Amino acid sequence: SSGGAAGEDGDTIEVTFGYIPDFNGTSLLAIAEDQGLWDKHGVDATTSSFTNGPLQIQALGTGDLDFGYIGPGAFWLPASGQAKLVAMNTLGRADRVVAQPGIESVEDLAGKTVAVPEGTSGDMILTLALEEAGMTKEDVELVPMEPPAIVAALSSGQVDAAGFWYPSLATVKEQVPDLVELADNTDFEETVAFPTAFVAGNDVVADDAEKVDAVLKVLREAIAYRAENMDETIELTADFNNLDVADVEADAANVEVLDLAELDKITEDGTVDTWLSGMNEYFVQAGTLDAPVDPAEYYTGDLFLKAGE
Amino acid sequence: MTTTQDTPRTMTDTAKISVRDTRKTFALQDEEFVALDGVSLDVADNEFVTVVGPSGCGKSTLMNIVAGLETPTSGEVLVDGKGVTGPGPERGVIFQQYALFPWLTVRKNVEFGLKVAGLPAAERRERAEHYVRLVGLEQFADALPKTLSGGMKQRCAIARAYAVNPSILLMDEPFGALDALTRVRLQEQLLDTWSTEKRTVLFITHDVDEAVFLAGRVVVMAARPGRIHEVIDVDLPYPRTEDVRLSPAFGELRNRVWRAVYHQTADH
Amino acid sequence: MTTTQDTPRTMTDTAKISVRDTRKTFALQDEEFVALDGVSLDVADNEFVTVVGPSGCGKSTLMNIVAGLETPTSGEVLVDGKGVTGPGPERGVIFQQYALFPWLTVRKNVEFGLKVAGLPAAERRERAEHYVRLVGLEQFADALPKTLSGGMKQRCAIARAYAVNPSILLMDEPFGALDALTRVRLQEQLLDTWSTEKRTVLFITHDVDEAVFLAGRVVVMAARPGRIHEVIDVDLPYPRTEDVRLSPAFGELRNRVWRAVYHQTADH
Amino acid sequence: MTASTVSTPTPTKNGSPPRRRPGKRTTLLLLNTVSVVGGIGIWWVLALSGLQLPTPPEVLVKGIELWSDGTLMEDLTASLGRVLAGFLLGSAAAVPVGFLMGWYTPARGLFEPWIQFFRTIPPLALLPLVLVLMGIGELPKVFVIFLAAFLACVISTYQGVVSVDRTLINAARVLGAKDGTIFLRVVVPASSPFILVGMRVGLGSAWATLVAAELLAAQAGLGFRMQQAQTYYDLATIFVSIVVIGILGLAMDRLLLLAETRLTGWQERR
Amino acid sequence: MTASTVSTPTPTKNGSPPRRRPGKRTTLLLLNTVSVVGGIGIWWVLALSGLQLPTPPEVLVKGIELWSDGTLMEDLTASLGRVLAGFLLGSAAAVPVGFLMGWYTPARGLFEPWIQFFRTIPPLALLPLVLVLMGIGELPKVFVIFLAAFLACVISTYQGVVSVDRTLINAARVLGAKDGTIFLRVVVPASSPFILVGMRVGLGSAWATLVAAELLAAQAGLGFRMQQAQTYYDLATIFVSIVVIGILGLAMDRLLLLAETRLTGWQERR
Ligand SMILES: Nc1ncnc2c1ncn2[C@@H]1O[C@H](COP(=O)(O)OP(=O)(O)OP(=O)(O)O)[C@@H](O)[C@H]1O
Ligand SMILES: Nc1ncnc2c1ncn2[C@@H]1O[C@H](COP(=O)(O)OP(=O)(O)OP(=O)(O)O)[C@@H](O)[C@H]1O
Ligand SMILES: [Mg+2]
Ligand SMILES: [Mg+2]
Repeated sequence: SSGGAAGEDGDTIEVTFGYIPDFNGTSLLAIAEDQGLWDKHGVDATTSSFTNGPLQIQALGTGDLDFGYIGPGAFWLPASGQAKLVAMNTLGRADRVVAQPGIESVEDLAGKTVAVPEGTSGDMILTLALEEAGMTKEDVELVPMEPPAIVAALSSGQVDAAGFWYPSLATVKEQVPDLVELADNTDFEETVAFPTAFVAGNDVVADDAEKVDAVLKVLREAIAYRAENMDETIELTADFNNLDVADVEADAANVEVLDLAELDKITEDGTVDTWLSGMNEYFVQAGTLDAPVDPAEYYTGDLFLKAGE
Repeated sequence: MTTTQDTPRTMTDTAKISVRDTRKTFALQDEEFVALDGVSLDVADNEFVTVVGPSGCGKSTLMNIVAGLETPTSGEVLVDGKGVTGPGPERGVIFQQYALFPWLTVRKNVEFGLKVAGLPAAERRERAEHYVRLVGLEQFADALPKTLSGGMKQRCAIARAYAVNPSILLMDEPFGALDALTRVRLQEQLLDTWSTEKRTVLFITHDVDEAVFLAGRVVVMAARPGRIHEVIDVDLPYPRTEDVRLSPAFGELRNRVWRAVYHQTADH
Repeated sequence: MTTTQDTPRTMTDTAKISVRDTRKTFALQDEEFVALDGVSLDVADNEFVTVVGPSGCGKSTLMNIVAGLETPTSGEVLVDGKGVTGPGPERGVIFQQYALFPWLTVRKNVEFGLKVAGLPAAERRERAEHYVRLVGLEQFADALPKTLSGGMKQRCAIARAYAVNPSILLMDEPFGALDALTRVRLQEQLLDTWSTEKRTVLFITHDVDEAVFLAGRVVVMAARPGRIHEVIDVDLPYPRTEDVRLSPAFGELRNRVWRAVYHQTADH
Repeated sequence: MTASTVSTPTPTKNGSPPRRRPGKRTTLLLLNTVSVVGGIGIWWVLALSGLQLPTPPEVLVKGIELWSDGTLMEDLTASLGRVLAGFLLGSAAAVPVGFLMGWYTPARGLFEPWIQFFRTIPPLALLPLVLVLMGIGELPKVFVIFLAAFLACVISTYQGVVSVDRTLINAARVLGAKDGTIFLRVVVPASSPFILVGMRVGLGSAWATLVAAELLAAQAGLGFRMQQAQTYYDLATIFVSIVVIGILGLAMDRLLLLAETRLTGWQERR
Repeated sequence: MTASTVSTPTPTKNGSPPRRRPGKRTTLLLLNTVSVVGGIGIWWVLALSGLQLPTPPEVLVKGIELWSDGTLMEDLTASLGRVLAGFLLGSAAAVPVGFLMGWYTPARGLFEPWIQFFRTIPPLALLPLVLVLMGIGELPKVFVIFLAAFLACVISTYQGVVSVDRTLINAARVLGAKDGTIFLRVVVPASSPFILVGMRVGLGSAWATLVAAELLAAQAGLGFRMQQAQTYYDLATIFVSIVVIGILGLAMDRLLLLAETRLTGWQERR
């Protein structure tokens, strides 16, 4: 990586940053670009769009990316040592277990066809909901599907239920107005959170403290800006991704944006570690993770706090 | 022997094949090439007509039109009084370039037309056997065309055309690739079948001897543009034997045809 | 006139082409088919040899072996004393089935060998022009093979082989599809070039007249298995004129060749 | 015709047996083996040189594991069934459609734009539409594969049909054959080299589309397993699927080639 | 040779101009139009009948919108560049490789297993590997497309090479041509119908692989846009991408066909 002196004294730090083009994944990058935060901290950032987390993690591993963004479904990857979590971002409020009209409860799902995008937050919420009802995935007819296919399948009644999310569910509701919501994120607040986060390559964190620090400074300032200027952020995000403002707005409506103070607090008081432990348990149960891992091994909260000093 | 009249138009209704004022042009680069111009010819039932003429004068084109494989640019062709709109199994064709089906053995090639006609397998096989033997290919009945010599391919094509037993035979230099003895034998066989089975034959050749030896009438074509230059009646008795071939009348006719073919400009 | 000896082995070192005890077999279904068996033949420099024989007796196979296109099963072929391992431009070949490049015009077909030899474009064009005119295709220089008649295709193939000016010409029934007049003209041209430009010619034909008329020696082949049956010296003077053709000596030789070809079994 | 026949050389049975070239086949097999071993070698070296790849033994172990717990067999059966069905139907449909297009201008005018259009559409993009129209059973999966095989094969067949030598068609017509017979007995054999190219390409497309097809609510299948493994970043399983798909594809291709040798042996060629 | 020449008919210029058939071309275009209009009609009906499809006007509006804000142009340029580069490189590589495989047994033995193998691997499955080897720039995207085009084209070229009429090769050899010349001047023209089939199929594969290629960290491109729109289930944008890809693919295919007509006009065919 291009070392050189950090900060304001002229030399720039080159950073490659991966993202997923939705509100969670893009809003901070859009702010950083618009507010000139990169320049301010001497960073020359190149952003690359990806469609999922695992591919970004792989690119982190090969050194093609320095930083990336992942959703909750991919948290087991840093947990298994493939990358480091460098900053928490937002909390997802978009995930639902939905069912066709007539199905009243999670228990009713027994034997029904349930679509799920595997390894995503939709998968997580379905698993949790089933678990809470004393069931497992074995009790339903599980059909793994791609997200666009789920929209089509729900709308046309090809499946009975799904573990899925907004804003795509809004499209389904246009076709099936009385779609039943059987579970949402808040039902599991106590045990499991659905955070999104930024990740960095193991090598970057180990060898390039300056770079990590500069990027975290940018992210922190952007986080602060976002919490205070939601409307502008939505516009910036829409602009960054060439999307309709309305689409992004709908997306943002299901996100719990955390402000900087809050993030610092939950990092300091161990709330984040609790979330991560909770998620680890889930991943171990789901079979993606072999054994629970101490969050301290892959969440570099200290660096996040240090960047704010 | 078949007698034909000099003015074909008057006998149209009895003609087996009637070519009327036919013209055929091809686009050649930006020019138009006239392959046949104003060709009229009537062939009576059971007549044996040979066609001779210089290379490229339109012999094959004329035959293709009668076969129904090419449409004349103007004029029309009647067979049995009906306009020709396409090929049909009653007009057997032997192409100048054999056109064997390369994926079929000799036997299967010969059987092709019989299969199309819906003959039962046993009869098909028997008939094919007969014609394959007739052209001397019985040892090669199961060989593919690519393993045959030039003359053997030609004989296979002959057997294939004979097998469907067409009432009209259109033959384009059918014996061109054969050695003299094979040729003489096949000529004799052809005349034999023609006289016993009452066929109408239109036979293209570049061999003047052959043209006279086989025909009741020799059509001499000319080039630039392709047209009928002269029609010469051959007043020799059938069956044509070696004696006929050696007779002075034969020699004279042969010379007459030769002159007609090769001194056309002088004659005009 | 070329004089050749009856025992070819003694003249091997001076021979232009030397075929030695050559055998060629093909797999035919589960049998082995012997196309050539124990064929030995020496052709002297500047000799004109014609090959005749019944259809399928192995003439084309022999020619392909000399051309280097087929490998003999046993025996060997020398050209200029060196073993033949493949084809070469010093041995021009005219195939029985033309083998024109269908995507090239007549002119481009004729130019092909010249281009391969690396001749400059202007010279190429001039030479091609000459040979296209020689075979009477100047009006069709820019036509594609598919628009040519059978005889015209054959003439194009002849021009293409002539154009590279090979010292040996291997010709497989080159005039088979031509009308008599064109044929006579091309025969005369061929003899003319042969005598002025000192070529060695191996010429396959099924026309006994042609074989005698052109050759210094006629090789008569026999079938089952393909082999040389008899080699007949033609003691007629060059240039061969119409007078030669009408001479009693010619007639006698012709009859001798005919008998050799068609009464082989009787002779044995 | 008279009974007198023309003489021709007879095949002579001769002392020495036909000399068959011992080895084009053996040589090929040998070279194939060398090539495969070499390829695996390169893979191994790449894997050891620090690239994020599983090594061959790792994949082998994973494969054995998947085999012994029955997963592999289940996936294999499911996928093979889909691919075979889609591929066979696709090829079978492509031949007559290609003929219609080559032979009849109206058919060509009507079909061609859509065939061209769908060929450029990524199968992934078709999934939602197919799902809406056909549900989530086996039908849509087989259909996606069918479409891939059909589209690859039909172009080739069409070209084969228009490339058939006109003289052969004429020869059949003068023997009394009508369009149907000409199609079956002349056009199909004459264009079999093209049809077989189409089938080979179509077979490749069929397998390559398997993953897309199994994105559609599959419970088992090599593509499904691969997709699932990708989500969980399980490279060894991905490689097992890839290798199995490759081997199955190769085996089916060999069968096609065998058919080709039998069907196009009449060609005069190298 | 002597100067005496053989007479042959001369083309005669004649009164009436050549009668050209007025309309195979026009008929085809007309039928194409009918077919496209019909297809759009079916789409419209499907959309209105409650299927979750955007109607043609909706897509049109979206298209105009994307066009006027420059997105469409940007995507189009990015994708077209990738497809063209991948496709041209792929075809260009396929012809010599196909020749080597058809002509030299060792080349065939070495290449074939891998070509067959990769043909059956879904491009999606290759992404991780390509990413590891080539990073996330333009190179891996073009490579994935290159591979798709190459693999589709090489099989066809190979078949073309082995199907070349042996007599033509012999004719060239006796005129002194060596392997290189025979390849360029005989094998390539003689197998051009096969090569063009390969290129047409390869072109389809190239476009169909675009989405997979642009999954790899693209910033613009039709496949990328389609993928992004899928996240928001923005069907109108998806359809705009599909239609544009289809139209571009169709246009490039027409260009190939034009080339074909010029290159294979020598064939005697329907
Ligand atoms: N498809 C075509 N396009 C253009 N010209 C053609 C076509 N077919 C034939 N011709 C031309 O028409 C003329 C007559 O051809 P045709 O084959 O009828 O001659 P032919 O009398 O059979 O000659 P040959 O004895 O050499 O076979 C030739 O000059 C040929 O070039
Ligand atoms: N590739 C092959 N496979 C099997 N048999 C073959 C092959 N080529 C030729 N033959 C056989 O070899 C014999 C001789 O063939 P060749 O072509 O040399 O005969 P030819 O003397 O030239 O006859 P023609 O005068 O009819 O051209 C024939 O019986 C033929 O069937
Ligand atoms: Mg002709
Ligand atoms: Mg021969």
